[in-house]
Amino acid sequence: MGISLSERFDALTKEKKKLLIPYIMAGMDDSWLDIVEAVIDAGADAVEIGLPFSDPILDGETIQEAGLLSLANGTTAFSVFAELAKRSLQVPLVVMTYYNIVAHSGHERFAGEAAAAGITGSIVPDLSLEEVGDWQDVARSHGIDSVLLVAPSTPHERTREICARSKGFVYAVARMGVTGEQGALSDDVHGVVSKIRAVPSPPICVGIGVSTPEQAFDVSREADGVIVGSALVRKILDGEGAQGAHAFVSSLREAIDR
Amino acid sequence: MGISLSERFDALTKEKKKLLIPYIMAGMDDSWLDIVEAVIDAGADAVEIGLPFSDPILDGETIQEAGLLSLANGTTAFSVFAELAKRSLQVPLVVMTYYNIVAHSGHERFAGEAAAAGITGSIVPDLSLEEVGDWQDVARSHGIDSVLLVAPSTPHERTREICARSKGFVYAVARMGVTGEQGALSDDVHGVVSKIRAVPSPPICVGIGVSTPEQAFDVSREADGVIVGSALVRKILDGEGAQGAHAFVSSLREAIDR
Amino acid sequence: MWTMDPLIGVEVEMVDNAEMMMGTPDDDGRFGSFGGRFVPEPLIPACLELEAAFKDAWGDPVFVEEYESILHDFGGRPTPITFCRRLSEDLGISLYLKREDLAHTGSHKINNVIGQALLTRRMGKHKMIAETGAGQHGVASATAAALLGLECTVYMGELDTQRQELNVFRMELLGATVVPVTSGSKTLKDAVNEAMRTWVTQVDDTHYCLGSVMGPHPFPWMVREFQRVIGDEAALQSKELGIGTPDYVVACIGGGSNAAGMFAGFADSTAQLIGVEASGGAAITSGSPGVLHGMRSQLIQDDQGQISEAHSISAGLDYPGIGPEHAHLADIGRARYEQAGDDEVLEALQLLASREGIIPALEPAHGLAWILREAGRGIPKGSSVLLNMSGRGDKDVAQVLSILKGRP
Amino acid sequence: MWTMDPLIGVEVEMVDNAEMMMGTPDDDGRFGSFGGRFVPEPLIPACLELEAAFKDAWGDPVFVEEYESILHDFGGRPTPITFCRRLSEDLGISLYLKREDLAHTGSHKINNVIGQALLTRRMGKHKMIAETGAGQHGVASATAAALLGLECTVYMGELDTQRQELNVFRMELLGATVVPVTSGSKTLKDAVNEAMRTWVTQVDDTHYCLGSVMGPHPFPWMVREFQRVIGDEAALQSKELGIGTPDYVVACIGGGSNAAGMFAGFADSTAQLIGVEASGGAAITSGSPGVLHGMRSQLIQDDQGQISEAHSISAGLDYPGIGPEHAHLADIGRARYEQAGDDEVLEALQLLASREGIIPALEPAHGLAWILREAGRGIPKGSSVLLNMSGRGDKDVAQVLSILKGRP
Ligand SMILES: Cc1ncc(COP(=O)(O)O)c(C=O)c1O
Ligand SMILES: Cc1ncc(COP(=O)(O)O)c(C=O)c1O
Repeated sequence: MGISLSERFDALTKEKKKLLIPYIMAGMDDSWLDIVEAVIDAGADAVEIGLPFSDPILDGETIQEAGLLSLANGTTAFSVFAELAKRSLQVPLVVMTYYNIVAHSGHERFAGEAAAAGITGSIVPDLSLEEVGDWQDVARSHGIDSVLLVAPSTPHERTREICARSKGFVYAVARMGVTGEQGALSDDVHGVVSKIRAVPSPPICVGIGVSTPEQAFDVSREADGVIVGSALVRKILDGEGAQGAHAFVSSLREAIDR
Repeated sequence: MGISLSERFDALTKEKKKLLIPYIMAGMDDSWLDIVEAVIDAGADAVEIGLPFSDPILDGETIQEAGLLSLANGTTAFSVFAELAKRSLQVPLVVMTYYNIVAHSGHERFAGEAAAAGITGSIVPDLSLEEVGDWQDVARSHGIDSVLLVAPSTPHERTREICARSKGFVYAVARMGVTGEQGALSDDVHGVVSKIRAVPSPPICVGIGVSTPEQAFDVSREADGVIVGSALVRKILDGEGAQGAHAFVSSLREAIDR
Repeated sequence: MWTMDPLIGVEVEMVDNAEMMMGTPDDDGRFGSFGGRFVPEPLIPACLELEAAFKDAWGDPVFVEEYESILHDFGGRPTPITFCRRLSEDLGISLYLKREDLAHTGSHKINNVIGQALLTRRMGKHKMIAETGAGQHGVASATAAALLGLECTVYMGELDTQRQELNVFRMELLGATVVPVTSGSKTLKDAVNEAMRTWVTQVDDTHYCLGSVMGPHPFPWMVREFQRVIGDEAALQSKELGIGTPDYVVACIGGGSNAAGMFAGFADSTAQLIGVEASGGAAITSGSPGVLHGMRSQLIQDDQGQISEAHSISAGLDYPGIGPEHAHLADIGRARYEQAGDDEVLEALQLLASREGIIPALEPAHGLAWILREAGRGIPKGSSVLLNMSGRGDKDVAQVLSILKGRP
Repeated sequence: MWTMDPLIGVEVEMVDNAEMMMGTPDDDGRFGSFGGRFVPEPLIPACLELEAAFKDAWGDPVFVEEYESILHDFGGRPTPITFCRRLSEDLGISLYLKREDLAHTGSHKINNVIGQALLTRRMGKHKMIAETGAGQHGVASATAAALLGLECTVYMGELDTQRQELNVFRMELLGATVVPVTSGSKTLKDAVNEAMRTWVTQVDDTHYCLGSVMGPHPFPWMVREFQRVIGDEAALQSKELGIGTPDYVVACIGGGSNAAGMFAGFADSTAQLIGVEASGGAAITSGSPGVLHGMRSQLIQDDQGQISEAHSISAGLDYPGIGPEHAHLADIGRARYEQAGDDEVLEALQLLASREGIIPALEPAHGLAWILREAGRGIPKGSSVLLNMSGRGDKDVAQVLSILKGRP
């Protein structure tokens, strides 16, 4: 059984520890699980495990490329779950994928097998507040927290509702755009975080376009945690392997703990 | 001055002589005037002298080809008249061209220079009964007979009018079609000739598609004369020269005099 | 369907749920179990804004009048209904065509883009983005943008930009920017993905002008409303021409907008509604429920839920999904969905051209292929059949030439 | 032109020879000193038969009704008038387009061929032949033939068949036979020659469906009558739209059929009629009187009376002659003829596309080019200008692409 996302994050946040959540596209590389272990070793508080989808509308080039590689490697949700189940990983695992992958398996089966693989959180970005209910109920019954997104465009009242519904943490979208490495942090970060701070919410983790230790540091001054996806995935695509991932995540850890 | 077409043809017809009118495209070949002399020597009763036009809608491939050659050689109506004026030819000469060539020079000038070159007849196929009047008047004043066409499609009353207006001879169109060599004589010949016979007319000469001595013979049994164009022009195009033309026209002469 | 009315004691025409057919979807944008709004949170406010703006505009006579007058003065509406005299004799049915091929830019797509371009302006936005497959919707969008002075960017799969160089240039002439999409399969569905990804970054000043009755709520509903002019006109014309209610109303299905617009005019009638999909992209007849591009609908997907590429002779039908309302109409049995294959479609195109003097686009030739196959069989002799001639074939002539004559 | 009416004592609009403008030609088919019937005797009876048949048909309400109903149900008439809002602002005039580009097959050519195809059937003939340059009239003829079940053969210069492969195939799809013409310059004028040569051999069962207001009587008159629907509609629509009588009525001139049809609706009004020729084929403004293709008119010819080839960017205007009625209208000053050159035409095309969302054919782009050049100069600010948008630009897009981008 996995480690509860919400319990772990609540506890860490209470200790004023900043949360670090690296994202890895499952199956993009033969050694992806070693990389998952490496980033945990480097100080990840949770790992976001991406399941590839043919039509990832919230992802930019880097994660698209990783997803295509993964699909070409024959990755499926259940092959990922089976592989994860063989390792025992000491942080909460958050599955990230698009809703058709979940829906196609059926909520119950997907949640059951995910939970059995140690998954305790889910991010399904195309399940909006209005659509997420069914999945969230089933997920909860399997010990999976479903994380919702708040965007710079989300109005105040809606932010309140989303934060009330989001479990484990709330995913603060750092900018109006898709995943991808960015030279500079968006001006939107401040706005979206303070908008969430104004309402009751689980820990606030900022993702999408956070690419460097410097940026992670800046974000962590305002938010409770950072999610780093494309920048890490790019290194894996470039062949830096577990070692490179370890080094990068260590540098992120160091930055946010500064 | 030229030899009157109508006088000569009336006289010959009275003697029951069949009329032979070869057609030659002026300027199609450097030796075209020698060819004219050769066909006269071979027994032509008149020669039809074609002036090239860019858009000869009553001509088939052979005469079109000869016309393009002639145009490429720089032939103009007046260059032809000038050349003709240098020779003294002992049969009536009938100019054949399209109306734009006549109209562009102006009726008066065209007729004047034609007459000076010895031309005494004209065939302008796109001048129909309704349109021919002006030209005919001017032509007549220069001693040029203008020949009109009767077609297989011409109705009886119209045939009468055309025959009344046609001077020198009446051109009986042998078939519904354009100039060009034909394997067999059209069935239309009989109809068109007997249609003309039923009204007062100058001598009846059949043209368009009369190609061989055999066909000339058949035609001459019904009509007063034959016009042979494409078949002769083809021989000239094929390089048979004055000699070949002479031989061919002799064979036509022989056939119709049979 | 006739039944005895107990009150008035006479037989009356009975239509199930007459008032409900092709009405407004529910608040979540559902048509039965299909539809919805499955997009990432950053886009939700834009969808909500659009929904509000559309509701407001569609209820505003000034807006509706401007929309209608542009469709009339600029778009060439109403399009006529043409009776196919010779084919009808051949087939033993009465075949009618609703002539969307005569609309400006050559297909029904103009109806929708005029509506959305007006809405863009009304929302105070000055840019439109659009996706396109073969280019019809791209050309239409660029046209509407030029007319109203909006900036326009069209996303088009890189493979499609190569296959449709002339349509790319046409859009450029109309002042639009065409962006080749290199992600995924580099075709239509990826162009939609890319347009959505871009929309996220520009929602403030940009409207996403979707090309069919697909995508998140309110698009499937809004696009159907902007296309219902086809069916409303056709229903009226059928009356005027003495056809009455046609026995069959047929339309091809890519995303489903021409069919939805046509069906909307006949949903509450006794007409049998038939949607014809390309065999290689038959989301309803060969697909299964799923979620793509913001909607729950029928999709072509593999056993893992990965979306398949659609493949047919007709680029405009090569979409692996279908508008959610069609999935619903199929579910409740109000419309029937059939398939047509490439070969019979080519034959249908040639037959209509040579027998009636109309070269259809390959898309509506699918509808015709089904009619040709079923006339005298599934379609009883003597039936009246109204086909939505959704577009003209000029765009397809080069392709058909190369198929039929093996030329490159 | 206003004058005091002595009888009723008020100022009335005065039009010279109001009753005579663009009326019936005289018995020999003359418009002033132009027109006539300059064809070889074998064709005269066919021309006479046609003249009689046309007179009879045009006076027969049953014929006229069938012609009108086909144009409506099949051809997409009436075509709208579109106000160009943005260009009008740019130019300081009110610019209106009569949208023949929306007619079936994409140009005004359909009006004429429907009339002639019906006449063919009425004369008991079952074949049509036609000439074509770029292919518009060929496609239209093939279309009308398919509709009415006539055989159709189209003569097209060999060079043109190579340049317009897609249009050749379009005609073939419509069931027509396309014959490449290898005589003379292998272009449009030779296609006319060849069609006439063929007509001679088949007059019994074949009608020659000429594509413009040219050729021997009754063609110039008959084709103008079949095209006057453009002008009649436009005059009515101008009233309805509150334009009244436009200050300028503009049309491009190839053979002159779209212009003649348009002018016919305004000949008796105060509108200034402007025909715009291609600089490289300007029969009126650079030509001289002559006889070609059965008519006396203005021609481009050399100093010996040999006909020149016309050369412009637009195949549809590359005809060395002009309809005789235009020569006459120029003569009496009722219409004015102007020229436009290739470069300004290309610019006009791009401007209309990007500013108004309409890609014009290159032919009417000549009319627009003149308007763009003269607006605020020869055309006073504030004028209302009605341009006949005789066809759509889709057929020209490949050519424009290769010119603008230097692609092959
Ligand atoms: C002529 C035509 N018909 C149909 C379609 C399919 O779209 P829809 O199903 O939305 O009408 C297209 C798409 O490009 C089209 O161009
Ligand atoms: C669109 C268009 N306009 C004009 C013309 C010129 O012909 P006309 O002067 O007879 O209208 C053509 C000829 O093909 C054409 O296609």
